[in-house]
Amino acid sequence: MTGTQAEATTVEEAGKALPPKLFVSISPHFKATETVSKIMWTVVACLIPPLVLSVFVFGFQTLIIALVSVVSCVATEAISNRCLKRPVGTIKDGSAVITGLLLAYIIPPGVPYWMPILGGVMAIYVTKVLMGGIGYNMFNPALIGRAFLVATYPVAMTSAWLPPIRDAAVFKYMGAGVDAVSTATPLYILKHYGIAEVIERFGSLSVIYRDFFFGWRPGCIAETSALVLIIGGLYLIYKKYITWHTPVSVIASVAFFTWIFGGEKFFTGNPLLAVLSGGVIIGAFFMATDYVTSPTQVTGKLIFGAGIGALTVLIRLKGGYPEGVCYAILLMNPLTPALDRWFKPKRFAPQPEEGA
Amino acid sequence: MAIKEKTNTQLFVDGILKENPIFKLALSMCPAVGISTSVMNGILLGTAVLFVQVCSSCTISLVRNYIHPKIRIPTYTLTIATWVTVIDLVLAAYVPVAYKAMGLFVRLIVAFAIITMRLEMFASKEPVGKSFWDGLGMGLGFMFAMMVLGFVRELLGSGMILGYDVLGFKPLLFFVLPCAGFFVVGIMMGFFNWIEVAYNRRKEV
Amino acid sequence: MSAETLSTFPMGGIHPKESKELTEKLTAEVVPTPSQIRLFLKQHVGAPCKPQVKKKDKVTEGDVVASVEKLGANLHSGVSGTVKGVVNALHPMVGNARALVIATDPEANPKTYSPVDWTKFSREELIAKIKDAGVVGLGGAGFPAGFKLDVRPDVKIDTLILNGAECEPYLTSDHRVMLEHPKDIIEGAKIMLKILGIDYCAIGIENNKPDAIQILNRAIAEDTLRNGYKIVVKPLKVRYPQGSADQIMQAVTGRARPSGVRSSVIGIILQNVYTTKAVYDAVALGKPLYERIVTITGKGIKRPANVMVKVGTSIAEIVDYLGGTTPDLAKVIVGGPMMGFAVSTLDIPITKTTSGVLFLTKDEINTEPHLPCVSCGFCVDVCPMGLEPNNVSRYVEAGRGADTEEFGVDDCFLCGSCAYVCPAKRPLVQFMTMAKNSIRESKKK
Amino acid sequence: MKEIIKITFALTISCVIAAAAMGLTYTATAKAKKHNHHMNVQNAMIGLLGFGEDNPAPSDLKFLNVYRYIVEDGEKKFLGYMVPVEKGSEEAYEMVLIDLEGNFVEKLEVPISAEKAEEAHDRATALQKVLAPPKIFTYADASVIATAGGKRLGYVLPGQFPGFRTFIHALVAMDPKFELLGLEIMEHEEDAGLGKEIEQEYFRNQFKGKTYEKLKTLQVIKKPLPMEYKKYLEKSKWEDGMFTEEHIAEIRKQYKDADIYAITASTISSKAVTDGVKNVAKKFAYRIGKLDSVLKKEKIHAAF
Repeated sequence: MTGTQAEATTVEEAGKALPPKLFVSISPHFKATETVSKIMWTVVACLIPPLVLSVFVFGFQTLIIALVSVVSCVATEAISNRCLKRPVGTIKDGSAVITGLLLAYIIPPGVPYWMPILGGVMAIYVTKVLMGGIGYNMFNPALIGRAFLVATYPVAMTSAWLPPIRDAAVFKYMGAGVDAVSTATPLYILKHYGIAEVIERFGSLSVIYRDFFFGWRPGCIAETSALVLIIGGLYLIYKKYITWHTPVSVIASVAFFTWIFGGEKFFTGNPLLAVLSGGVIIGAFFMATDYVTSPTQVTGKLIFGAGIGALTVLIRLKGGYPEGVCYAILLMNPLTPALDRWFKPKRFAPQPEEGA
Repeated sequence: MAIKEKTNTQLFVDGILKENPIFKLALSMCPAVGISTSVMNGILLGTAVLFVQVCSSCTISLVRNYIHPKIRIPTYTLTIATWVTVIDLVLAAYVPVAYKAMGLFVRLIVAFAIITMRLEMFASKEPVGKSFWDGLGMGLGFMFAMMVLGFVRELLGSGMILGYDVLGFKPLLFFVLPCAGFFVVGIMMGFFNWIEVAYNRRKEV
Repeated sequence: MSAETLSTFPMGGIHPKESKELTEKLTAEVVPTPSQIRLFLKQHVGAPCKPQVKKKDKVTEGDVVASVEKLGANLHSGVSGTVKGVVNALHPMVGNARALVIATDPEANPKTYSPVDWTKFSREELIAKIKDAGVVGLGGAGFPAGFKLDVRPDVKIDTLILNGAECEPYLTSDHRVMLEHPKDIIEGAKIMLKILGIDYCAIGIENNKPDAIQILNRAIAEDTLRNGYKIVVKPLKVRYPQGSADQIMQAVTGRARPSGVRSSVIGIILQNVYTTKAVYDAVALGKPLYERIVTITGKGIKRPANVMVKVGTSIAEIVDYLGGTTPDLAKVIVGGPMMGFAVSTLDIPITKTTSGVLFLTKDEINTEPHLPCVSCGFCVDVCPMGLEPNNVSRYVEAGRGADTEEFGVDDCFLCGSCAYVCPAKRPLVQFMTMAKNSIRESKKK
Repeated sequence: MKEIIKITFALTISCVIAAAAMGLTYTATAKAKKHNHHMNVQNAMIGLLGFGEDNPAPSDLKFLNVYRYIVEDGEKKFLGYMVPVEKGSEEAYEMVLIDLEGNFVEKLEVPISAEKAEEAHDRATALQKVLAPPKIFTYADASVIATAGGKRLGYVLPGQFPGFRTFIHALVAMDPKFELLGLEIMEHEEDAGLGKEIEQEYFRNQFKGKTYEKLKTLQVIKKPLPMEYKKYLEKSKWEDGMFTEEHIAEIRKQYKDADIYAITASTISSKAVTDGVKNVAKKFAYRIGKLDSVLKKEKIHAAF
């Protein structure tokens, strides 16, 4: 930065630079060991277990989809930064890898392998690079990538769901036509046929809870196991990379609003099912907590999370799509600057009265 | 505005290229984004705008000395609305085929920024002849822009040109959605600016 | 005492590696008198001093060589010798400053002082003695102590706080003073209580210095001539920046100072423990402030130590005395690692406010370029003043530094907590300084 | 003050001129416009009944509207059918009230001309005279009965049923035996790329030719549409001569009793349309049966 250089030159001009050559910079001269890339790679590590699990649930092609998605995201960032004459080294910070993984996790596991490439280009180039690179994007890149794919290939993106494999035949779906094996997600069935149909297809409620919690259900990679995702999220909270506020408020508000409005009468909805199904868990822990696109203050975070939950339930119950987490987060993202502006940290020093 | 008096031809050409209402003046973006999903839509809306623009420009230019300056915008709106209604009714009555295709678009025009803008900027100051050429240029410029947008969006969005299946599949359905309209408009604006910059640079050299 | 019951400031703060073990057990050793001293004419808050001696004048140890009429503090020669004149010398903070050079007479004997009964002096006499002795705040700010204690009668003061937090990593000079001169500190506290006309004094010490807490407690217990004064030691939870004025006042009394006013408004006078000792020296011994304990530490120096040096001694000479630096020395900091100033040469004189000199090696410093802000909010969480360094930095980057007043930039005292935690390694302190400057400039207009 | 008056005056003048211009155009064009609109609807209906270029409609093809009203008389509820009747050479209308069980209640003459009967407002005024309070009537729907040469050619029914998003408006055409002649989707807001496909011929034409018996049990099946069938359904898009007569007959026979193949990923929309069509057809078939028997019993000479 210019300031550092300016300081260095004045000091150096004044005295003769004596050996050994000493670095000069502004205080503090000590920094914590956390870096952006360290945080990002930790998030990547927390996102790996669901992928491994998904191979056993949906088959080997999830791995290919994730790989294609990650590679296309990283390559897009590298190429576009090169073309825009920005440092290409930013790909090492891991944020493009996270975007790639998240994108792969929220698209159906039965889509063609070229589809994540388009999503990745949209996510990285349009949402991130065009806005100025890491730190300047207004929306969560992976979610924009998904929204783009849903808009462009609605048929594949809403129907390429696969029933879980229960016999560890991980290559079962490789090369199989989507139409032949596709099934509907629990949320889709819930939305259009009601809870009775869900129970008929997936077993009793307790079986549903168990399967949803451990990951045996049709859905995207991210929807496999709530347990694995929660463990990853809790690790991030333990490392203090994210705080509990956003995830808790997202989950609580999804549960709360579903309980009120989800049933045939008020206060008869099934909050547990609502939280375990769809992308609530991954959205709460890994997407709504994205640093760049979420508020920094506690109150802001709580409202942000509650807003996501409310919008999710609204879209699920009244909207056209069976799942609403993606759009709920995207709708709340642009509110982040406003939330940061409205809910400021409490100042240490008592402030003088206005106009005093 | 104009430093040098422009000839009628210049007015006409400028409206299409140098002062293209969508790519350069960024006017009437809503219809541009909303309607430009196919080339045919572009042509139809463009034609409708062309009619109303030319008629309104001439009318305002004719009465420009009688318009009270404080109510000029209401007067413009009134003029446009009248012409829109008249054209709508006439088409419906005597050219039902054209009305079937264009009826919806004609009625959309009432609130178009581009027409009001040209009335305010040009027709209310210039004689009828010039206003006519300016209106013609602007209308054709709008039509041209709509066709370009429609071409890109129809080709990429539904794989068709003028309703004929040229690709046989739908590459990026995204492009027929309204949000992609902004996309294409943005890309086209950049493209035309780039051309202008490159052209000017060459002229300097 | 368990950690939960310890008081501390309410928000923010960090826990950097302390590294105090390098020097905290080492008794302050006296560095031999240097061949010459250079005294900056401005070592305090206020206007620079005017030299009172001419070239070639002879001075003895403790003589006033420069003084100032208004807010400021006298400057005394720490050595006996000859005045060589006024030169420009490198100052760690302001870059270049005027300094008085005095060549040492190697033959002169060190001056000795003996205590007198200070209780016989009146308030005005006490204040005059402190002012004459050139005592300034030794914690770093350098506010003239005499002026601080000379509160206007309409200001109601009820508490004196002695700041022994020493929250900066590495530094141990205050710690050593508390261990080596506990009685002087208690006496100094009583002098100040008398001046202020109050009877309550709290000594805030971070819990990582249990020996100091113990020794001071014993000293208080052993002090028989209490005169109704109530002096207590308040152990504080270890947390940076506990030693900052606002934070320690809050931690000890629970009172927060409103933005833009002096601490005396909330009835508190704060002094560093070392300043207290200097007050005692000035009043009871009549000894002016011309030498002090400085912590010389870090992996970059061969022998870390606490040294008692004359003000004006060049760092290079102290380094020579301690056996030189290690080859991988990469950065020299005057002050602590969090708020100190990096210097480009060792040829820099010690000032009254130099509490330590830090020698860092290559692997301890960070030279990586910084990234754009990712809005993680870590800096907001650790800011002890509840400010938003992230937004300030972004405003400054966008060239809107003058619009940052709403984020409370003026409250920032550059503790560096934000820059410490920033994962993007952004120089947030610098952005804060730039924002302050732009606000000042825009107000001028 | 003078300024304001001036502005008001100028604005008034402008408005008057504009109004005059618009009014003149309107009066000049009104008749032609109405005619065009009428023709449009007529043409759509003719198309639905299966007439076209190679199969011209008979010259005496007539479209007769039957307006259905719900009439309330205190606690009692009736269905009121405003039917065109033959009265000499002129067309007249009669209101036939039927109770909910399908029994004849009352017959009222409605003094209205055929031309005016098409306007909702005029109809209401005319009905007001014969159905004076305490009788309250509300408009329900209108069905079109196409006749030629004194014989019924078919019915065109407007349908409105909930789709995936909002209501889908459609026209259903049936022959006198209630076999489906065609389906036209008029308005809808289904998703682009998904539910919007209900507009497509390959979906709509699946309904063509379904018998009433089949219609009653018509289902939506989630199977891929056979390619051959799809081509047949979209045959207007293909060049002539691609299908031979036998070929068409064969496919028609094969899929005559097939259920409706759902649009990929839009089962809901497909189901909505299918159920909607089923509903409209079944209800109409029931109602027209009741009406016909009443008309016959009461010897009302309806124009159809």
